[in-house]
Amino acid sequence: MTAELAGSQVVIELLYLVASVLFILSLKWMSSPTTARHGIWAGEIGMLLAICGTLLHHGIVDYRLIAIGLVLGTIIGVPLGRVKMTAVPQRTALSHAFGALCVTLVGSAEFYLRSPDISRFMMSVLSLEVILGGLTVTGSLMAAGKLQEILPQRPLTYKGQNLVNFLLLACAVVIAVFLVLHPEAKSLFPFMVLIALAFGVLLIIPIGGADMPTVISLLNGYAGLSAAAMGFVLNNKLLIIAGALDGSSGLILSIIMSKAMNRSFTNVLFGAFGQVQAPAAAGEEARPVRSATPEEAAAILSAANKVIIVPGYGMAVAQAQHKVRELYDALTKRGVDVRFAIHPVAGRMPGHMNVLLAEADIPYDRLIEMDEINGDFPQTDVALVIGANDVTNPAARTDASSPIYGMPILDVDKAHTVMVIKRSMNPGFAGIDNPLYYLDNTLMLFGDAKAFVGSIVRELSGGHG
Amino acid sequence: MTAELAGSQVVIELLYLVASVLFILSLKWMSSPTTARHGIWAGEIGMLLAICGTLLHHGIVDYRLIAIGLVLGTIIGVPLGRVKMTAVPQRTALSHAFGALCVTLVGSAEFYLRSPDISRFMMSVLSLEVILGGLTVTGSLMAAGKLQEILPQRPLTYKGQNLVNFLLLACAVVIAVFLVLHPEAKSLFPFMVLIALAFGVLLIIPIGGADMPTVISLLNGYAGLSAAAMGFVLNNKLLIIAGALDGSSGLILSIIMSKAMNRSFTNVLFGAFGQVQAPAAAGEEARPVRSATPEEAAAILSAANKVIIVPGYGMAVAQAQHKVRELYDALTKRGVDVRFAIHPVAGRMPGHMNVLLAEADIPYDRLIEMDEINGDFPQTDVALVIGANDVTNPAARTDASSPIYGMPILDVDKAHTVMVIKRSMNPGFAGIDNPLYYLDNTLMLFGDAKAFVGSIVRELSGGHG
Amino acid sequence: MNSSSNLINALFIFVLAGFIGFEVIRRVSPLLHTPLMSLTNALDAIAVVGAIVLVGEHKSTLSAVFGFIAVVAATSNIVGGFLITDRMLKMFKSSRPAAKPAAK
Amino acid sequence: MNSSSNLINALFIFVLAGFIGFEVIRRVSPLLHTPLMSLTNALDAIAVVGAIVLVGEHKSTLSAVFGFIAVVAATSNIVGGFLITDRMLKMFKSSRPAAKPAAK
Ligand SMILES: NC(=O)c1ccc[n+]([C@@H]2O[C@H](COP(=O)([O-])OP(=O)(O)OC[C@H]3O[C@@H](n4cnc5c(N)ncnc54)[C@H](OP(=O)(O)O)[C@@H]3O)[C@@H](O)[C@H]2O)c1
Ligand SMILES: NC(=O)c1ccc[n+]([C@@H]2O[C@H](COP(=O)([O-])OP(=O)(O)OC[C@H]3O[C@@H](n4cnc5c(N)ncnc54)[C@H](OP(=O)(O)O)[C@@H]3O)[C@@H](O)[C@H]2O)c1
Repeated sequence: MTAELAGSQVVIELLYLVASVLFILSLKWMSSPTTARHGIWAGEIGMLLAICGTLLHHGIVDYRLIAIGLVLGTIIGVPLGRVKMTAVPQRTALSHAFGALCVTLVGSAEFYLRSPDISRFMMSVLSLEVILGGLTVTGSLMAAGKLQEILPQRPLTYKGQNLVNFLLLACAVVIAVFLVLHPEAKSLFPFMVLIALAFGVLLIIPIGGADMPTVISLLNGYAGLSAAAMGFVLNNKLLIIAGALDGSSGLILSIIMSKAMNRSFTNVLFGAFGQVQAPAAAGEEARPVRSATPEEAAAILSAANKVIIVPGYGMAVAQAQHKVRELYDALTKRGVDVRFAIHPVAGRMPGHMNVLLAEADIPYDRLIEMDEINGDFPQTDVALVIGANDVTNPAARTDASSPIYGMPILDVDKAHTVMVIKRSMNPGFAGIDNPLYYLDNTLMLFGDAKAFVGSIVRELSGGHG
Repeated sequence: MTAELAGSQVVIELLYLVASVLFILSLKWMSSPTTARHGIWAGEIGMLLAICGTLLHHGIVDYRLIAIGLVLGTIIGVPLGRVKMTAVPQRTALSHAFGALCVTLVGSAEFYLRSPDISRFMMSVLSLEVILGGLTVTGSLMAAGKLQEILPQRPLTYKGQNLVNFLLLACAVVIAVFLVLHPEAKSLFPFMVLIALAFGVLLIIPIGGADMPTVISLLNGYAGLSAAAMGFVLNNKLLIIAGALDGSSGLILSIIMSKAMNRSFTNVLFGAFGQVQAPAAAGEEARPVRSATPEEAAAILSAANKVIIVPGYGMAVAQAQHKVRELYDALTKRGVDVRFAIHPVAGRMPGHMNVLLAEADIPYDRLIEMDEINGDFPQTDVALVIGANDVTNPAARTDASSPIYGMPILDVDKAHTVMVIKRSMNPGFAGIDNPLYYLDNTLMLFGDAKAFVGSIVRELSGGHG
Repeated sequence: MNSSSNLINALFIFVLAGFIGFEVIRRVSPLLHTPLMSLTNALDAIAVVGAIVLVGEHKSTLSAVFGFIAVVAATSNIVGGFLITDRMLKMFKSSRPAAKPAAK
Repeated sequence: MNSSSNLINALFIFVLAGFIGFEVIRRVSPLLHTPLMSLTNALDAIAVVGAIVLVGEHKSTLSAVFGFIAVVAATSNIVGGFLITDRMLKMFKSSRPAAKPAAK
């Protein structure tokens, strides 16, 4: 790339500029569901322009192989775009792995093409690209495996684990520094990549399946950063911009998640999570709880004026969202005002509940965010908790010794009646007891979320028509 | 500037990068009064870094002249930073002229240094810089003159004015095109600049003094764009960024203003304003109005529970803000709840009222924006309008034939009692009658704002303390 | 290609884009956080342009092979990412549409 | 200095910065629109850096003279702009401070 560009190069760069603007608009339009679809179109058009532009690149001699690659990628991509909504977390992890793989491979190829003629700054950026990319590949694969339950969900910890991980990373950095000084040492390069790959695996091993979402989001940020680094190496401004956008998105989502889970962000950043915080505190007092049958629940619901449904991870596991929709319909038909309270970290992914409920055709203006709906619980007749646990735990408000103390929660306990659908008295993700279940105004509805909601719906429609 | 930069050049560029970030943060922190002061510091530090960086520039041989220039500029700048708050509009206009002067001079000097060795794109940008800069210089000077009342405020129009202006601009563009093709034609350059300067004068002549704020803001945008163009010419990224920020600021403020004045933005953009829209419709029916004395006004105010004060341009002209503050104190001491309703285009500058009232030490949480306070007027005992007119004109809501029809206004007419301080029945900026004054619940308080408010305050404290 | 002037330009662009990223993403509706993740995924796959050049220039077997795999990986992200984001967003409806029988 | 590659970089930066400008300025509190105008004025005077180089390099009398005037003009904007913005912002107080006697 000389200082005076060829005509085709200018066209390419201008196409990249337009693509950058479209990418930015694409994210901007995600600020509201009414404009979000435009966002996708902007992104798609930008992508198309960028790829077409790249094909104009004057050095390209082999179009056939490119075409095969694009077709093959499409063939793999289509099923990845058709997975079930409940499989979205692992799909996301998998695609981080793919993205990082691309970045790592391109970085490695560039190293071999250019070595030993690489400036120090360039070699530093290249190392950053490959190390971040490499650890993201294996880390994301591990995360996807755990979420898909191919790998054991259980965190695997041992003494000195952090030290081992740290030393491994240090090795990679040492090699990188050596390469910066001696970019001709081609034989060292593979070791750096291998260590990064190994580090990705070890980073995820000690983390429980439930902690994956934060990790995935963080890996998203890493993938973005490595793409931006690749942009530096290739002097490609579009890549830098897309990488920076992706990187900030990953970081911001992890920050939002860790705030909503009341974890410090540094805690997350340094992979120190997964240390099971409180081994199911288990004050085995066998305190009494009141439970109810589907018939009783249906009666209470149909007598109510205002109902707030609080969905959680259990609804996702049971895939109960369509049944919940039927319940919503049945109650609405009877004139009951039904709304949904959405906690920011309900489920296992930011926005998880929104997507599932939207999938079941529930209008999004019925999905109310925590801060907005919390004031309404005292005027609510029934709060129906479906497979949520931690996000409703009043200990977060009252019990300073609780590991989730200070985490913002949905104030379901303030409703006149609380009904909780879950299969057992087992704790949720945080592994702690929920005092909500022992309150006088709480009724436990034991059973699988889908089956139980189904019974309530049958009861409701059986009663009337 | 070769592709491989000298060490000092790298330092300069990095300093510029830091300065850019600081400039952006500076504007970002203006989003709230609590962080705004940080914003200034960020801006100042950024400026300092940028100037220090520039002094490192390897080609610089003459530091003495630079120092003299900086000192002289400071000497001129200090009094410009000390003007009275009421003179802020003309000060702003003057500083646009200075900024544009700098840009125009640098652009001209660069042209003579480089000609004939100027690429086409570069010459286009350079022409843009100089034309925009030139018209902003004289345009802003004219605007400042009109606001300071050195020049006649009256719009000067004649038939075919728009055509003449357009032809003049076309001349400048033709010369620019010629120069792009023949950058060696040095002798043509001054004509282009002169035409731009003349165009700036002619552009402002047909615009009344009262319309200046929108024009100033637009000139602000032009100044920013010309600075950005200068950045292109000098390949200076910091300049491009600052220019783009300034340009968007000017554009956005003019858009906000024209929206609040119910004018289409294109109308403003093409300088077609100033055409006095309705020659003081003057339905001279001599309809009856009720007026009151300071004593009566004081009695009504002290009997009220809730008072909303609506300041306008008249308060600024009369410099009555400190008296208003005394009134606020006196009423508050008596337990009256006093708030201020701020219309976005009250006064002659965006945010004009806020600055004046803040100057008089009125806490900014008492200054309520139009959209927020409009709902409260029906529950308000007294709306005290001080030198505002158009922004309270109910014809904007009801009279489809009014030139301000559709402009959002403050609904003072819905208060139980309305009192209006102004000197006469003369119309305000828009030159139209205000039906508010003839309502049954309206009392006119004729007199200068400062004097009249002073009398009310004396009355209030005379009665009690 | 690796002149320091280019690097400085790249730094400016990175910083500005990062800033835009933070401003824009912070304002994404929480309702859409899941589609946001898949959308950024698709956008990030723009890395495909680097891979395409590698394959197309075919400077060495290694670079062509690596590039090819990279093209496949990135393309599958583009296609899959846009597809699933679109599917998710289609589901978000504001007021109830003509009561479609809920899926079984 | 005027290579097309530089121009492209400049274009990218202009577009990104313009975007940031719109995002950031749109969110400036209306309370502060007047100080905003004087602040952007001061920031825009960064054009002084171009003028400084002109004066310092002293390549021709014309360029030095033009540069000198430009330095003076821009510096006065910097100093005046920051000063008055600071003065204005100092006036904005949130709750009432220890009642200072109002100016005459
Ligand atoms: N959303 C995110 O981005 C994110 C990210 C990381 C971590 N997290 C964490 O995930 C947790 C989310 O809270 P949450 O309240 O949604 O979930 P939760 O606290 O994990 O509780 C889920 C509950 O659902 C029940 N359940 C499981 N399968 C069920 C089924 N088939 N039918 C009925 N109930 C079933 C379980 O009880 P039984 O076993 O008794 O049925 C369990 O108590 C929080 O602690 C949050 O910090 C969220
Ligand atoms: N703020 C902006 O950015 C901006 C920009 C461009 C245009 N504008 C326009 O400016 C207007 C602003 O509305 P406004 O209601 O604030 O002002 P206005 O409509 O111009 O009315 C001001 C009133 O103050 C009275 N007045 C003047 N000097 C006075 C004094 N010494 N003592 C008491 N009263 C005095 C005048 O009546 P007497 O002569 O009878 O005293 C006049 O009717 C709008 O039409 C707006 O569109 C504003």
